[in-house]
Amino acid sequence: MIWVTLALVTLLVVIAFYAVICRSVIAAIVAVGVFSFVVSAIFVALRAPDVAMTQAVVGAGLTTAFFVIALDKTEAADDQESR
Amino acid sequence: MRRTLALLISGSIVALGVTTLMLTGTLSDAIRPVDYTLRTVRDTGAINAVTAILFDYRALDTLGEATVIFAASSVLAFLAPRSSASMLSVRLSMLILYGIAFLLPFIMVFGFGTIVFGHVSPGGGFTGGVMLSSSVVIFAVVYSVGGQQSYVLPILVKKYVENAAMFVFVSLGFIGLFSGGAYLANALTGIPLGEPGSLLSGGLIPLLNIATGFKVGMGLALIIISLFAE
Amino acid sequence: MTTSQFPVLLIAIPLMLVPVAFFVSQAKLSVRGFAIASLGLVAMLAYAPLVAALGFGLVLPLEARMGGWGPELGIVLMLDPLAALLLPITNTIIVLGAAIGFPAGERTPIPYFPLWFLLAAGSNGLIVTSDLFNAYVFLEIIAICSHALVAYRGDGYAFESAFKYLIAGLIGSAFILWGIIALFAATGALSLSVIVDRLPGAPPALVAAGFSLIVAGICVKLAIVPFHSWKPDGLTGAPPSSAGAISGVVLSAVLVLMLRVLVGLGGIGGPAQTLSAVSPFPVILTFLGAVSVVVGHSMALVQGRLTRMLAYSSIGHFGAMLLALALVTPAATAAVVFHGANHAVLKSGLFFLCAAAATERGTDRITGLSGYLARRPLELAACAILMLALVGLPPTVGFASKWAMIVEVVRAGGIVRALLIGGGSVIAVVYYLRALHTMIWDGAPRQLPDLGDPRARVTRLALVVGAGYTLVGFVGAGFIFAVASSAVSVLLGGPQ
Amino acid sequence: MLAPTILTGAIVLTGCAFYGLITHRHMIRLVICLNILDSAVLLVIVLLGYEPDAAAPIVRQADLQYVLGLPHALSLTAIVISACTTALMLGYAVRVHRLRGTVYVDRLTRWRG
Repeated sequence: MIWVTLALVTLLVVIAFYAVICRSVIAAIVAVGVFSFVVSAIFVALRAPDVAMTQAVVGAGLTTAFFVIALDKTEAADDQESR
Repeated sequence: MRRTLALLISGSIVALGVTTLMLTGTLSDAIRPVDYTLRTVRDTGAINAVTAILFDYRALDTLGEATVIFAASSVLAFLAPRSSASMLSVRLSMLILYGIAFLLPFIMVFGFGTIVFGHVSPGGGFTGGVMLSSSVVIFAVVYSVGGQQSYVLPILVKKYVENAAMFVFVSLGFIGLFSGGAYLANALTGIPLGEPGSLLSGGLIPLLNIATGFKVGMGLALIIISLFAE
Repeated sequence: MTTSQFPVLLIAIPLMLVPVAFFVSQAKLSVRGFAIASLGLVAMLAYAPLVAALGFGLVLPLEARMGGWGPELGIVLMLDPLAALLLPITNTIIVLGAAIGFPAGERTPIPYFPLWFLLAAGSNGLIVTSDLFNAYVFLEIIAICSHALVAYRGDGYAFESAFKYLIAGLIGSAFILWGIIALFAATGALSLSVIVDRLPGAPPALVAAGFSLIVAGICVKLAIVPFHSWKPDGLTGAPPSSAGAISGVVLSAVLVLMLRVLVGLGGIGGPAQTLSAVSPFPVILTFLGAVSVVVGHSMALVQGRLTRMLAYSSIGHFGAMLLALALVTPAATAAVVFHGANHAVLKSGLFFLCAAAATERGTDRITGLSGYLARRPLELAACAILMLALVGLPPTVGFASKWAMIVEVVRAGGIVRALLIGGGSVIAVVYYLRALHTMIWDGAPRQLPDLGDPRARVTRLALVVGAGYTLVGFVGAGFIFAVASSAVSVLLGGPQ
Repeated sequence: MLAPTILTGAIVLTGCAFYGLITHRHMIRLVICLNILDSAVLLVIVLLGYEPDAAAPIVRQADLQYVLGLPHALSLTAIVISACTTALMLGYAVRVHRLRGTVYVDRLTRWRG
């Protein structure tokens, strides 16, 4: 069990790195959605079912939806690549 | 230039943090927090310690948190234009539409269940409220109704429910003030705590749970509908 | 219901008023009248503890235990002399700001007054709470309300300001949350009174880290120099009435949190000056304060907009307060409390004047306001008095508090700091006099104001209140300083 | 073993988030970085209540050992607050884009004087 958690933490750091350094915004949004799911899985491993449930619904579901909507509304923005 | 600076700053943050960690050693020699868990059943009648803490011991935090949602939703509702606005530019296929429409009632029932059984099982007002709001949102996405023309619940009704739920929450606190001597008191007011583990237990906790659930649900639904409509 | 539960009313009543105001607006009644009246009621409640303590022998601090649980388990609100001194000021600013900033002639904006109610609830809560996590929640409420008030005018610049302000505020909050969690991990408690009892047995590195993180986060919120760039930008796009409320209410509430953490955790005075021993925070605070004084006042010198000038001058003032706080003596801290209270009144008074001027002229550029004060004796007198007080010249309360600060700083051996604070005031003389000169003499005087606008009358009322406080406070400076000293000694856990 | 790893992970995440906050100029990416910053704190909060071989804090038997509930309550509050602020910032970003035509902070006004 403990090794699973450790692997999850490593995965978390890798995803966060990717979300920060990747070039496209939509990739970063997807990455942060997956990130929230991994965080929620760690919460399950830490025996926090309430927090895990809320994190899965709010962090992975709702917040990702917010990001997608906002990106959809701002997509016709500048032709500039993210720097 | 900017990247070097960023690397320097974040590197020093990591270095400082790890140094603190090394100096502290493991957390085992730190003082353990107060253990609420075994007291909760005796003190509040709720068997879910997290719900008991959120709605009894630290209910003022919960009130503040619900206020944050309220403030966010009223600001975003103000930002959204009055006319019905464009929805997402993506079109969903028929199969997905019917699939989601089939799932919708289950999500709503699950959300209500999470709110009502919040003090006896994992969940509570917040989680259940978010589920309720997501069902409203799914409805809006599937049937492409946004802004003021949301069919599932008009914006005004949502605002009424949200404000009424806030009123109920603050008033429930005043019950404690007038009959128990402390704001947001629960057991002190003399309300029977009930049989721990049963649905009717925990004194005021289920009521606060329901008020919070409605408030969070409507607030988040307003937030996301406003984001859509903006 | 007992007297000790009084602090709750200051949070619960504004929160209760939010839905009531919504129902009132749905019933097609005047929200404006209702909201101003009820905010006034809250402000009167906020005066009650100070009046009762001074005139009727009420013993402060009042300790309100939420839900009847003690500090170990639940949340305890603590209305001590520090809160009793600042609550009347912040609540008065809120009611005046709400009345002045109300946009006339636009459709009734439903969330306008709720934002002020929530701001009142949040700032009162932050001032009275003694629980760190609760303070974090109230900080977030304040952040959301105040940046919504920044964005309220609704043009692109306002939203840009709001975004910058919010992102800076949230970085500050994240620091504060990290700090709170570090202290929680070290001591297992969230209430300041319990934390301070358990500090001796806690791992010192963790305590120092938590303490420094909280102070760093508060420095971001107070716009101390390396973290200051959001503030002038955040206030430039804001309506000046909101800017007044932010610099009067939000900054005072955050200053109270800073004092509670610094003094309450034994950083200043305290049993063995625990925290000054384990962390180098006095040195860091001195450095930040010195840089803030220099940068704040000299940047104010080159600004062409009145709001930006006032915003930079606030940075200078908070730098001076940090310089005094870093001496970690109780007397200097009392002077800081006194100066913080004065700064709130004076800055928001000037911002309200700026709001009236900007509404009439359509700009807040100093050159655009030339001749604004020429035919307005009342505004001119109030503006001159407030600016004199901000510079720190007699006969104003600003002189009294700055003098007290300099005297205490010199007494504690900080000659260089005293020179820095004084030097900042000298620069301040230059830019305030220049602005005043432009607003009186330059350009042709224009038509007299239209007094039919209720907002103009409220602005005049606010100016009279501010200037009156400034003059009366000079006479009663010893008295206010005594209240501030007793506030600090209660924070230190000593006798009143 | 578990606690140091998660703590180190959280510190690295904070560093990551700050790197992003400094380098990025796209508003939505700034908000993403703030989200990562908040999640790092959440991990640490929940970790504080953890004990090996303890049950989730729902009291069904009196003689069991339970994980602490208080950090869970705190992190629930923090999650909801962070979601609300995220929504607000995105709302402002959309508004700024609508009114000013850009989502890059450095293309907006440089306020001067």
